[in-house]
Amino acid sequence: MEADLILKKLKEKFAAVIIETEKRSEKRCTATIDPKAIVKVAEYLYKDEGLRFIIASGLHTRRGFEIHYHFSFDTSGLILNIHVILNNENPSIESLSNLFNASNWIEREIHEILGINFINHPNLEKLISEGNWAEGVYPYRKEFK
Amino acid sequence: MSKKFLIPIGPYHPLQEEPELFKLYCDGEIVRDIKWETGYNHRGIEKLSESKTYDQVFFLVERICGICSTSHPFAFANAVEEIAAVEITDRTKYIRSIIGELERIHSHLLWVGLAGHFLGYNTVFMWAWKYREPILDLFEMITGNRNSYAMFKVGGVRRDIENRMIEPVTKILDDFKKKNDLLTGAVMDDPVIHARTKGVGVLSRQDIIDYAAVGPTARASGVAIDVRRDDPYAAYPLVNWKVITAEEGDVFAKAEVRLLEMYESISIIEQCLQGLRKEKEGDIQVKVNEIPEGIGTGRAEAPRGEVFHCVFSDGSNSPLRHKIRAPSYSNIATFKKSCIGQTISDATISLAAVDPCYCCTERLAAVYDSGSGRKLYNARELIGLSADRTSELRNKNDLK
Amino acid sequence: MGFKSYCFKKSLWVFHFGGASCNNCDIEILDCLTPRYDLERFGILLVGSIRHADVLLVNGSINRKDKDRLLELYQQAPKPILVVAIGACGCTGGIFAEGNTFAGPVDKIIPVDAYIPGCPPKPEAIIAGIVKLVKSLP
Amino acid sequence: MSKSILIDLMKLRTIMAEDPSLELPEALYYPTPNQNGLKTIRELAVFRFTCRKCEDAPCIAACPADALEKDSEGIINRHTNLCVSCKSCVTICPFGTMMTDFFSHHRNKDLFYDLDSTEEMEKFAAACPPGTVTITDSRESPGENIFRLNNKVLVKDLLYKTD
Amino acid sequence: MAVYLFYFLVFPGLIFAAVTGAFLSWFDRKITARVQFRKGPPLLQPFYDFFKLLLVKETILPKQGSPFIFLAAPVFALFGATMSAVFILLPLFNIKSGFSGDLLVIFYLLTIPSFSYVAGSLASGNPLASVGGSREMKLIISYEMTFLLVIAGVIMKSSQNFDLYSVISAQQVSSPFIGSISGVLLFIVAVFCIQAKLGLVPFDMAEAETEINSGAFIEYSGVPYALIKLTKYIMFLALPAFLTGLLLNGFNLHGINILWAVLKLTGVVLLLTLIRNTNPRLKIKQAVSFFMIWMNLIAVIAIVLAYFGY
Amino acid sequence: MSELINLISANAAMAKTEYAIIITLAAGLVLFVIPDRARTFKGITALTVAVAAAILTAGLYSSGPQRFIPELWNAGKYLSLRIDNLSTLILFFVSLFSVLILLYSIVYLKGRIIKNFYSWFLLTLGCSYGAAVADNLLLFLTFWGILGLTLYKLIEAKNEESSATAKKSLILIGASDSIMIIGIAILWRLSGTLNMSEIQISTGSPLTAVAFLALLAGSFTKAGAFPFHTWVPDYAMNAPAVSSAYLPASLDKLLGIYFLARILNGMFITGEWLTLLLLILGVSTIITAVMMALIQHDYKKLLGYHAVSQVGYMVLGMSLGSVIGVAAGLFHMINHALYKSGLFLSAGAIEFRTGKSQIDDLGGLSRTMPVTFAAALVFAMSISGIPPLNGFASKWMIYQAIIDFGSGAGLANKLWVVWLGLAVLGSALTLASFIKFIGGVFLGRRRNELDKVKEVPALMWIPLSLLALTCIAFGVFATKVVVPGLFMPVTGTFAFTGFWNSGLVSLLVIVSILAGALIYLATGIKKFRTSDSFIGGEKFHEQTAYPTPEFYKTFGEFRFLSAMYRKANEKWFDIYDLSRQAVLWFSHKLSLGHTGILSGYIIWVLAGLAILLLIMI
Ligand code: SF4
Ligand code: SF4
Ligand code: SF4
Ligand code: SF4
Ligand code: SF4
Ligand code: SF4
Ligand code: SF4
Ligand code: SF4
Repeated sequence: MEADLILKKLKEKFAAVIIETEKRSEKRCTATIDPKAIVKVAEYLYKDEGLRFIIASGLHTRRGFEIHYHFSFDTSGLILNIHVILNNENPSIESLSNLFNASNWIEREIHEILGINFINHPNLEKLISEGNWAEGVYPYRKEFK
Repeated sequence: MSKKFLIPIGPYHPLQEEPELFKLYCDGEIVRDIKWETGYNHRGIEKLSESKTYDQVFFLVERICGICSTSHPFAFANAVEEIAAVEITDRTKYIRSIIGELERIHSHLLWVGLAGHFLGYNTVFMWAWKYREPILDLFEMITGNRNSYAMFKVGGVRRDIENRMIEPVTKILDDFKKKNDLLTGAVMDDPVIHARTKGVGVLSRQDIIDYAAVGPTARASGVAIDVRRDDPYAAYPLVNWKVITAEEGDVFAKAEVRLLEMYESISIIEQCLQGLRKEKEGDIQVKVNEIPEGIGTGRAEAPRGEVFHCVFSDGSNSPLRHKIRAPSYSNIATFKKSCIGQTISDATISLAAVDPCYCCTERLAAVYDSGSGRKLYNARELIGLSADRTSELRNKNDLK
Repeated sequence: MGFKSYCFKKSLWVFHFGGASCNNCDIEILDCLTPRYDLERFGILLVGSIRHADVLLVNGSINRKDKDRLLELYQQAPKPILVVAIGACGCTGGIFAEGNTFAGPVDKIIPVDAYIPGCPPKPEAIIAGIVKLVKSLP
Repeated sequence: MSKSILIDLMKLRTIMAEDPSLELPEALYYPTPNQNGLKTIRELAVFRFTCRKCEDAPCIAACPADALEKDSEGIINRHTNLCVSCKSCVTICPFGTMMTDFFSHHRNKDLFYDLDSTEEMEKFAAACPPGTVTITDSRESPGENIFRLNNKVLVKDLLYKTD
Repeated sequence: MAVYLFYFLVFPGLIFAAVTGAFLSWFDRKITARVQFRKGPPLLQPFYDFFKLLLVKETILPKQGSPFIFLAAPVFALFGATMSAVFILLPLFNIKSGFSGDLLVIFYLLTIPSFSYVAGSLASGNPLASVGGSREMKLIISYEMTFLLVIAGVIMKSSQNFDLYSVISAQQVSSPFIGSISGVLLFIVAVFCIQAKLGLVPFDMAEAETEINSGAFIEYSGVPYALIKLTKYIMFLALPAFLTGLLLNGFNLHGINILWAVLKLTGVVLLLTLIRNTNPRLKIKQAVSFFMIWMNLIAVIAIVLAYFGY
Repeated sequence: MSELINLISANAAMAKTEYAIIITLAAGLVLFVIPDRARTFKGITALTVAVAAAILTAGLYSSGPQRFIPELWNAGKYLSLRIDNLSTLILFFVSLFSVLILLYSIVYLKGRIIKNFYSWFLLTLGCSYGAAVADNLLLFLTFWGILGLTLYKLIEAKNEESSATAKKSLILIGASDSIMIIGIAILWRLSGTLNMSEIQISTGSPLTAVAFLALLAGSFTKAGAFPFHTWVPDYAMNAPAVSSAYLPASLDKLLGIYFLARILNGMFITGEWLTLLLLILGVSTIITAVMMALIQHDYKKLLGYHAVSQVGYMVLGMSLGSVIGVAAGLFHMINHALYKSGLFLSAGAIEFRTGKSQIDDLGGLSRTMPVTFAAALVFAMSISGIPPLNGFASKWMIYQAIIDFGSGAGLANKLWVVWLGLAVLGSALTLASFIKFIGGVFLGRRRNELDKVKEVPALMWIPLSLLALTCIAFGVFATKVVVPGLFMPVTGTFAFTGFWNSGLVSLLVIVSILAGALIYLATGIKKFRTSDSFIGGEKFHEQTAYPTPEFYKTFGEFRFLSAMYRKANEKWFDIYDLSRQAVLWFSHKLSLGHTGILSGYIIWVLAGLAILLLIMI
């Protein structure tokens, strides 16, 4: 499956929630979507299209908290990033861990380093910060001028 | 009616070299639940990476883990080169692949040895590690170091494998192949190993998909994913090889996959060496001036599975955000599936089967005697020891 | 040189504490036990319990979580115990010294008897370091 | 063409001379597609105005990392990815063009005013000492010593020319 | 009285058994190293280890658990080992004394060390030690009957005599018991039992370093650990010697035969070492069924064969 | 009065016996009148009486075997008594245990109410004396029957479970009594006498075999041997520790095995097949019970199963038929009574202080209850047969007997390896389950809530220590003093075929303990440091305590064994539950309506007597 094809399919199915798409190369593309639709989109990708969840990257920018969910389509080597932007105050998003276990840890980790709340996560305990830094400290958050 | 009791494995436990705490909730000897406590090894690499330049990041990611100290730079280079849109030279590709595959061999051997050690089979441990030494010698010959080779940079590699090295490398590899046959036989045919590993720690296809496990862990359960083939990079599209899979998903299958992969690696290296002969010597770098703003995702197949790096660049000389996903991150989570319901002994080998790894460049001056503060050995002497050995090796193989 | 310290020197059992390391040092330590280097010929054994340890090999940068454990282990070790800091990380914090969880190189936490620098130090360097340490004992 | 920002470097220099503790805000702008890398307006300005554009540039020769290059106009361009911040260039440059603070190890776009957006542009102007930075419609006018640094930024300074 | 104390403390008891055992344990380590292409420890290594633990190292008592039993267990273990060594070695050296080498008594004495380890491990209050203890105990249960069957087989072969003197003389008069099919089978079974009793791979699950640190001994340090080492050295002599007495017609200490005796003993140790270096550790469950089913079966077959005179 | 003195001087032994029986029975009855509030007073009275009786019976020791028909009542042949070395042995130990247990009960029972405990206790004592000396089977049966009743009364009916247990014990014992009655009837038919000393028949014909088996059932039920053992563990779990220590652990064993000795070595001449049967029952008792003990979580129930399993060794010894076998069986019986009642008393002490009955809830009591711990350790080591304690000595004798037995020609003889193997396996399993008991209760990590636990009062630990010392003494002096002194008179002299110099070895134990202490002292025990457990550097966690009851789970994982355990839990092997339906139906008919279990029992016995009379006439 090539980048164009999957982006087209996404646009067809989720026209309402797709904010922007970008194709960087034949094997790399990004779709920015409305955070509320993340579970639906992920479910579609995982169950219907058989994509594998690699990891999610969370980062803090001026635009707010951004998460890139990286999905891999192993037969063609495609990496699709599902990109969401969360607002700066009280960032939260629906967890994917009920869909697949692979996202369990990373969501916990993002929760620890950035303070993003994952709704319905089965167990949002500390993963790495225990003893390493205090509750309420989010080392990957930034102060912007 | 019986309560569950906790057996801690770790954090500083001879099962793992690295600190990690597994809490096995046991009922008698049966593991009923498993919990992790991590963070013992948290070094904030992703954060550190944001404060280093791209060139420095290579040294940092190399030290995510010493065992696959090439996979991470590999994936990182892939990611950054994607942003910078550079195409590296063929010679670079071959060199990168050779290093990557040598590393796979040394890592798999290391695993076989450790697995033997976990099983209390120290002979296998010693043998595997003995046979691993020539591979480390190769590394030392090529890169000057046994681990953490410092070979990669954006757009190329730092050192060339000169054509005069090809001969001795092939020789050592041939030697190694014979020994590997011996070891493979010893492991695959031992009935007691069969008894200890077959049917133990089984992961089904569905578990693999659910946990998104990668590498030999996935391949041993019949999920044939291998980044080298799926999303080809470096010299892998240029050589012939095949993806090894097994169906059983148990510890033995994982061992089998790893043992057979070593043969593939050897063949890849041989083909790459052939490839090198054709290329021009010294053509190992493309100059990359600037890293533009953008996102780059790079992958590489480490011995343990897919390494994934996602680099967000804002155009400066260091990453804005650098997300690293090591294979063990996905694979360790499968313990929950593979260990529960097994005995403690099985649980430990199941843990080991995934080849978990949780995981460093300033050099300090001296060995001190704490009492007197007297210097016993200074840095130069110690490093000198290492250097002597490197040159000895090179001399032995008529290089220089 | 008394009989006691002679025996002590001839029979050093090491316990390996891997802090937040990159594994390389860990592996090189194990490597010392393997056929090529064979530390056992000096009577050195790797043990699984801190109670049996004579030498505490510490490698890796120590993060905050490790710090308490390291102190605890040092406390639990039967004296006399020698502490050897291995690798750049153990000696200074190495590449991770600026990390946000770094809690100080080993010697800030417990007294260190010997430093073996290198990233990772080669097995020869580790052995040479330990042998020097042993020679320096009274 | 929309509004540009005009930085009066001459005025700024006098103000800074009066009050050495003055902290200036920094801003950046990606001038052209082939000029990537995070560089401040100041660095760009310095290379354009202060640098003597030496014929056989000692800085380029000194750089151990091949990070310095002259572009077609003869203006020095420092490739951020290659520069290892060794500051050899600083030492070698006979005119003090190179400044040590160009080479801070790590820069993050988020910490600068990004002149891409008008809003930020205004903020930047407000943050600077009064009168030094203005937002104008005016164009390059070498007579007034106003030169265009790039399509968003005008700089008022004495331009050093080789010929 | 004094002569008994001499038997017990000096020869062939504590000191003799410990020194010989220490050399045997060095032999074991050396062979292991050789199998693994290593050089191995120096000859006096066991002594360095022992004296270091005894004289140099600090002893740490458990905060949890029972310090008294913790300290008493190694002493009791040492007693058991020494006592059994005396019972075994006196007949072997053909010294007539009050200790008569009653097989049943030896059998029971030989369980004392294991039993003491278990008690000590429990007294340490360490959960990993408890796991080790429980495994050791399960192992005892498994091999105990098997070991007894071996002894029963020997008793049968020596026509219902069950003292080591008679067993040895019965063999020296005719031929060693191992010279028959049943003898060979018994020997095989006995070797495995001894392997388990010595806690060597594949039956070292009670001290599995990589699973439960050092298992039963995790909390021991300093002096008590030195005593445990000593016990192990003694057992390293006592058990192979016992086997020599049971099936290999004991020692004959005249002239060149002394060499034979030494060869027999080291031969048995060599066999044990080779087994331990060519096998991974079994799981406790596998060990249990190994003894309970297979070894018992072989032992029973051997006994039936012995009954019919094979 | 003068008549009494006359009697004593004329026939001292008999008189002493009679008085012992009468004063205990009478005192027991009198104590019924005194309200339970004056418990301590009752206790002291009972103790005085028991001591008096003990002195009386102890005096019998040297009197030698004799048989008499007491003139006092002149009740003819039905009241004949017999005193021989076996009876005196039993009498002596019955007294010993009664006194020690009474001593213990005075404090132990302060907090609990068992109605008329001391009365029933004394009645039990009296009847035990009676049963041990009765020569006439009917007289014997009467005492024997009453013992079943007192057993029932000595358990407090505090809840459903305990009353069910009481019922179960009563019915099993009652049923076995009636079976015995039938056996006795047949015996009478065959031999025409009811005096044990006069009966001697061989078990050749089916009828004699039936009679033998009927009597065997009685003895097995009382002693608690497979398959009639099932009441013992339940009783042990639900009855107060003193009752368990008193009856199932000591007196019932003494009497049960006593009777077994009588029927095996006097009344019947057993054939090969019956020996084989007995041996099979013996080893089954050992193995089944110990396997069950292995998986128990309740320490009293665990002890209960051991009370069963050890019987197997006695049966084994007895049924071998050799002198040494019988002596070994008897020796083991005495040893067992010593350590098992000791164990029950220790269990009582633990329960007294902690109120917990599950091993899981306990741990680390060795520091807070050192005396109890030391005693329990001695008992546990004895029962597991650790040299040089008494348990080892008697087991060692049994093994010797088995090996000797092996040189015989019968099928049972040829299978000696089986008996020996299983006996040793049983011994290993016993060791295992006692490791669990000692480890779980006394060693390991103490739970916080147990921090305040104290040692029990002196009146409780004194009997415990006495028992423990006896255990040690019996072990140390086994070959030189105890066996020749106590058992050879009963069985006749024999020579050991093995070599075990317990005294010497014991001495060496002391030497090694001293040497050990010396080493520790010399190397500076003062400087020993304490530190928390090493578990990989983590701080200790409440949860990490690995419970000893989990020890043997592995065994339960074998498919065969797990099925067995499941079935056992479903009471598939419980003869009581199997026959309950039938028996209840039967007793229902006999009691003319379900009027309660006691009346049912009485009717049982009456019905049995009726049948007996019918046969006799
Ligand atoms: S996967 Fe493991 S071995 Fe590989 S780099 Fe990561 S931590 Fe190291
Ligand atoms: S010193 Fe280097 S090799 Fe050792 S742990 Fe640190 S980074 Fe790794
Ligand atoms: S000198 Fe050392 S720390 Fe500095 S850049 Fe070079 S390697 Fe890094
Ligand atoms: S410091 Fe020396 S040994 Fe280390 S990398 Fe540089 S040249 Fe090599
Ligand atoms: S920077 Fe300095 S040396 Fe370089 S060209 Fe400009 S003036 Fe010349
Ligand atoms: S500071 Fe950068 S540009 Fe200047 S000489 Fe060094 S590497 Fe080159
Ligand atoms: S700091 Fe100095 S020596 Fe180092 S690279 Fe820069 S100019 Fe060269
Ligand atoms: S003042 Fe500037 S030019 Fe002069 S030596 Fe320092 S850095 Fe170099």
